[in-house]
Amino acid sequence: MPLYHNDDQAMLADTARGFMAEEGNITKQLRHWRDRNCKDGFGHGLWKQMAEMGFTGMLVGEDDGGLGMGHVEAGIVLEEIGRNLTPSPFLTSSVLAATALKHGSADVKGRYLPGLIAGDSVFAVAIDETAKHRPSRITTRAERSGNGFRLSGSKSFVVYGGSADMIVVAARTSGSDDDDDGITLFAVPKDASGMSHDAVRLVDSSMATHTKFDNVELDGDAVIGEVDGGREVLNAMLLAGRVGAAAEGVGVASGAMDMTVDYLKQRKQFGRLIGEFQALQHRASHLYSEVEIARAVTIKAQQLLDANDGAGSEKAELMVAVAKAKVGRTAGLAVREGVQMHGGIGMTDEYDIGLYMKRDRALQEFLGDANYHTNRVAELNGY
Amino acid sequence: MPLYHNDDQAMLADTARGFMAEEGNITKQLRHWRDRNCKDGFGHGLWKQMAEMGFTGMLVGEDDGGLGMGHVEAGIVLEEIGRNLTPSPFLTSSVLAATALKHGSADVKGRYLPGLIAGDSVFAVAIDETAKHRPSRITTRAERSGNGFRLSGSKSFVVYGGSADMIVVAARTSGSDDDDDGITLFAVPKDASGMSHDAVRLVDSSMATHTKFDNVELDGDAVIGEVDGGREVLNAMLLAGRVGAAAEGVGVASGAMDMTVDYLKQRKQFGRLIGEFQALQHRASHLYSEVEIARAVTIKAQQLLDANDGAGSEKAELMVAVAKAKVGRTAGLAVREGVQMHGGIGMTDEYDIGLYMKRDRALQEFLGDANYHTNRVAELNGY
Amino acid sequence: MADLETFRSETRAWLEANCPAEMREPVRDEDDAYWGGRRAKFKNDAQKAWFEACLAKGYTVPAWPQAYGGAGLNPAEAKVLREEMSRINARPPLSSFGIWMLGPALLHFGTEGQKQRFLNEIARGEIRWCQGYSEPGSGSDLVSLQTFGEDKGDSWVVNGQKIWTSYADHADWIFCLVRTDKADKYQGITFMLFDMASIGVSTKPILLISGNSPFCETFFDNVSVPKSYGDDCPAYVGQINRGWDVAKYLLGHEREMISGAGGGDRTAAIGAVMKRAAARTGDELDPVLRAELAMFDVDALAYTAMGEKFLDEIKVGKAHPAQPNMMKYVGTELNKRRHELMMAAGGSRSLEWDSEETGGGKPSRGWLRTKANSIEGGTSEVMLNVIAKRILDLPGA
Amino acid sequence: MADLETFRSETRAWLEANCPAEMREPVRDEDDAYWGGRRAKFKNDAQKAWFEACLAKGYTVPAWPQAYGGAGLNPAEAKVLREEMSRINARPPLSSFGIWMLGPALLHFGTEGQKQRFLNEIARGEIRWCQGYSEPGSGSDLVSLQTFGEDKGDSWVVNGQKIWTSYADHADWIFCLVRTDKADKYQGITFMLFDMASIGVSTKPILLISGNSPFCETFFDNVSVPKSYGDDCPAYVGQINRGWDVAKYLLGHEREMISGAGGGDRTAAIGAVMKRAAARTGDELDPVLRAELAMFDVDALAYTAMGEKFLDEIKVGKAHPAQPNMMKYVGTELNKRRHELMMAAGGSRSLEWDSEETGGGKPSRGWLRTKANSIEGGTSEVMLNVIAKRILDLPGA
Repeated sequence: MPLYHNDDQAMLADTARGFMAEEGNITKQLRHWRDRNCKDGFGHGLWKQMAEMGFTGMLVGEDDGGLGMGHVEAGIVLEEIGRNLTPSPFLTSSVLAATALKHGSADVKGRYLPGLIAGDSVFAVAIDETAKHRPSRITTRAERSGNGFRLSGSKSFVVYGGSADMIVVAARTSGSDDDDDGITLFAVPKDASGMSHDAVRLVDSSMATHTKFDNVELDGDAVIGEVDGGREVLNAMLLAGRVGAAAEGVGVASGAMDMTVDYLKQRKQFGRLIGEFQALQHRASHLYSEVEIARAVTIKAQQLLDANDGAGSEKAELMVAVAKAKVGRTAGLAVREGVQMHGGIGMTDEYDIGLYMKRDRALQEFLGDANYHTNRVAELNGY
Repeated sequence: MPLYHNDDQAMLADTARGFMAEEGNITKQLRHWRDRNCKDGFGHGLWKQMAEMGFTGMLVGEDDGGLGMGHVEAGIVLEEIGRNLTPSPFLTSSVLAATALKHGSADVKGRYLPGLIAGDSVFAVAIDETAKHRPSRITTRAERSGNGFRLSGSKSFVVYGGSADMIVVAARTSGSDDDDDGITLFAVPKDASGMSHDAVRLVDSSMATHTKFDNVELDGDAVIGEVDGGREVLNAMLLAGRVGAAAEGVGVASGAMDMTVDYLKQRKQFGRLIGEFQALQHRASHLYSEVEIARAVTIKAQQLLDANDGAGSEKAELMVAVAKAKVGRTAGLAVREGVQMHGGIGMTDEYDIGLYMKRDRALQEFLGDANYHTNRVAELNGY
Repeated sequence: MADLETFRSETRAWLEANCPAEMREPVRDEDDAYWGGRRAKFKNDAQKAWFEACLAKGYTVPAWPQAYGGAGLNPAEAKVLREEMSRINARPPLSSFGIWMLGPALLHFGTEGQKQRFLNEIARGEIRWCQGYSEPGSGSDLVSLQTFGEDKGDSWVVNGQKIWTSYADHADWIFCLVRTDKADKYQGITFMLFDMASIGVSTKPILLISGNSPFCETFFDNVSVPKSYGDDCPAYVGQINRGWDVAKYLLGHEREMISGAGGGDRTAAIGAVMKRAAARTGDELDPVLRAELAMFDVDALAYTAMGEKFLDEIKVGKAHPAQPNMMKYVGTELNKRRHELMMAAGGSRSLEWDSEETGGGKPSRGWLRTKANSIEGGTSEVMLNVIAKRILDLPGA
Repeated sequence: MADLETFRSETRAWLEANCPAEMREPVRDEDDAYWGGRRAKFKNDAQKAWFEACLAKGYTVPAWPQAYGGAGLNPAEAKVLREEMSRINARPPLSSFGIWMLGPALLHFGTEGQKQRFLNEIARGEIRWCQGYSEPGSGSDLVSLQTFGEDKGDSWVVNGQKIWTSYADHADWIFCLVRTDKADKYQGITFMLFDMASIGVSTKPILLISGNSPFCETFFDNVSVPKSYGDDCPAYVGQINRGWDVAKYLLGHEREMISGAGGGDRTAAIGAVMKRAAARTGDELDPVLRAELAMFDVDALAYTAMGEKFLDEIKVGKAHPAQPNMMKYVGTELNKRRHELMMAAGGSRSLEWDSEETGGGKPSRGWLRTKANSIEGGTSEVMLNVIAKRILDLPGA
């Protein structure tokens, strides 16, 4: 498959770009909800609009009422979300949770997918337990209790956890903390008793929770996939989320770069446009190269995942790690160069470039930063 | 102590700079011996002259006929050696071996120091056993045999090993390969039977050997320091050698930078001196900053070593590692920028800038490269 | 030397007796320091006691002459005092742009009358100053500034706008670059001093990405500035139309100060701190992050040595006069990198913006704050230009 | 598609039957390839057999029309052939600047007569070409070249000096930029073709830091170049004084070629190889080196994806015309970094200059060779200028 968008994808990209620029732009969404100190951190109206566009269920199979599209398509939407810094539960709901739900029973699917597709529901995922992404270590425990389970433990960095109608929780049902086996995924409903959230606003104005599970009683049908066999589903979910985060990161990097290159063409100092200064030109050219490459490897990873129906071949796993690492470093470079080249006004809240820096920082951290994934690339390559 | 040269040191620096530029320059030494395919890789005549200048014995105590100077002074000579790419056994003989001999018996000192001071002898050190610097692992074994020892094993990267009148060899007299204890240093004379050299020319035209010890019989008085207690002497020797290599590296970096900045002021392209191009200016300014910092931390490390009589306080050990790492990265940057900014002619053997690149590469590797010492900094800091 | 040791032991004893425990903790942020001024309030008794003890000894400005409110310490004594204060982590008793910036300009360019009046006020913390340099169209290219003072004989009428005036909303007076001759770019600027309470001065805080507002936009609408404040006390520093000389001197001084502020070597290396922080949550450093921290620590420790060398050389006039530009460039870039690494090591916890656990988002706000380091006081790009021109003597730089 | 699969299986079978085992090993260095030309000699029978087999199929230049010695493959077929050759590591049967550079220029700008003659000679490996572009004073600023061809009616008399002429001492003919109008910088250059055996041509190899001499200085002392080599076969490509158009086209093509030569993803990532190499001597990678290798592998694998995307987009005309400059910039900088890391991982052994164990210093000589990557074919600085101007549309670039 050629590494560019086919005609359908190109059309989707046009649509998504226009829609997100119009409805998801910084003024209408990020600043709007932020300045109102919105407790959700995103707009439900836009979420509903995204449902009308068909975005919310794009990864859901056609049999289940979705569009049955792939990660290339989801990535197209995510890049525009990134470019516009649109606060949206799309990544957690329509990519991460939706990927988990693929492995759910008809019952679980029936309970949650219609709401997602209609834009009525929002989902979150609870994986990390410390401040860094360590999915190999799951200590939150779910013990058999009657026909169901009793869940205890705590999770952090649950993005949009406070607004979620359902949270996919990775818990240990057997084995010890670092075991690969013995993981089970649960769909924990909003109103589960014993679940409590400590909500925190993050640097990018998004909301996350530290979530505690204190003997939360769950029905047996809250299980997604196999009991004790959740690692595979978790991995599929992580791969989907990481390549999605990479796509969003490409959007953040692109948006920051475009804004900065525009500024270089407007701002004068020493009687010249600052874009005439060769040192800045070379840095901008270097940044352009990195962004192009980051985009290319992200598409590569998306295609590899799609080719394998999201299950993650060895090669797909490697390229997802490469993509998340490369995009991480590139977006970091883009926002740092962006703020520096904007000079003083880049430090002000009034200009948008700083918002890119903040969003990048949070996105960077989500599902493993560039250091984590660089290390993974070494491990996957056997060194 | 202020971090600059005192009056005596400044005078020594003037003298050393003049002398090395006159007698040790690239035409008279490096190219001269290289183009004649000299088996020593350096000139004995210059070595004798350096003795007359008092350089060869500068680290040797006054009681032993030397000048009793410190690492700041040795570093002054080494920086000029670096700047002129002078092939010289100064670092191996007057710094490394001389530091080991400080711990030798009167007998060992009497056997070797006069020749060093007079510029009649040249010494080498044999530490590494693999292609990378791994002084914590010593597998070459010396076993008691009569009144002496029998040495077996092999060493690589023995710089000037083929020309050396004596080689300081780190061998294991007890314990297992990775033990800290159980190391003994030996002064192995040139004519020791059972010692054989496989001589190799290195990229910088210096000579080194892979040296084999096949049941080499050594007298008991070949021991330097205590039997089984050689680790401390080895460490002192390594610290001296590393800070010396750092000083030489500062010279290499400085020489490459100066040559490059000069070139930027002469070469025209697109109707302008290339030094007018801002992108090159910024890179040159950055390089200048790095070289200044590399020099500063090297002096700091020298002073710390001197303050402690070379024994290596915790702080000195840390700063020596910092210096070797910082100088390594900086000199690497200097020679890469140097060749690139020279353009095509930088690739030719006729111009000297490529010689700086080659020397840097070999010096970089000697006694641990920037990666090795960066890792050491982490370890010494407890992480 | 013996005198110096005496001075050291006396100083140590004095500090022991006079510096309250609360004043031996690091300043948490800019609001935690004492800035003086007409509207100053002490945060607590310790701050007041410490300030007053220092004031009595001349230790708010220890190296200034006693006649101007200082202690008249010589450089060696001043260093001892710094060392002893640093030993116990003593806070500066008074933070002030008057001390850091205007003072040095007055000491160098001021008339006796100006020194008597303004330096004493600064030393006593009576007047809080702000700096009016940058304008919206004049950032790195400062000399293109447009704020204009029309000559009215005994006074000027000033109109224009400044930006990045630090704490202008809290300041009493401003030292301000004003164009007084439109014909000559460099020799048409006057370094004026005037009261921020003057009619026609207004300020508007700038909200920064860190969520703080340490800077203002400052507007001058027909502000009348008298040319003199009395005998031998003109309202300008240096000569009329020669304010650029004063500004250049101060910019050099500012870069020197910023470059000296890199912190001691206790804080330069961060890898070990990050490892311990991770260990407290049962975590360890990612191997690649560990390598990046180690590379940073090498650079930071080497820079610390450079800082020491630079200060030693400045003392004896050995430092290249443009060296502060290099120190400023490297020091600020390092500090940005330090905070990037601290954010990476801190993970999702350090993303929090206003949680109690993070002291109201200290890690993320601190990280964002550092992004200004390489912009304020001369951008990194300008520093590199200056090094190219003044140190490397590259053509056309 | 079915046809393509047939073509693939036929090609596979043909390669199986015709490509000798010795020709399925990587080319060790430039001397290990077959370059053709008047003085060509095969290194061994395998090389000869492989060349002749390919020649018979038109596979020395598979995508060229059959009329000019090629196989006339369409892009899809050419890709299949490349893939199948790559699958068995088959060497190119013929290495030649005629194939890589002059050929594309002639295909685009040449007359039918030129194509008939020169392309066939190139395809058959009869004439070895070299390129005469750079001059000592004209490196990045190529258009400032001074070699002058004086118009003598039916011929030019060429005087001047070229540098970096690859293998000029082995070449039979040269394609050469010659100034034919001193009044117009860009529109005064002619792209000439002439015999290196002409009277007045001399060459002098340049010894490189790698110890090899792939390039020459080439001197023209009153070299007479006829304006035509017969019917419809002028001695210049394109028009007189319009050689810069040809050169620009070729530079773009060269960058495309260099950027495509980054190697497949089998060799892009080097960390695992370095670890195994260390393990063979009982050693392991330094942790910081490991991290640097991992960071490199991320960049290299990402660049491989970019290369794939770039080639896919070129095929359908989606790539920005200046994109090859980006590919060239990143690819060459990556390759330099790759060799730096290989040297670091190789340690002291890789420093050896002429030992048998290192195949005569392959690691160090190879490393030094890569330093030219970011200079030849347009420096990295020029590439960045071009991106700034043509892609980012920055002012004054």
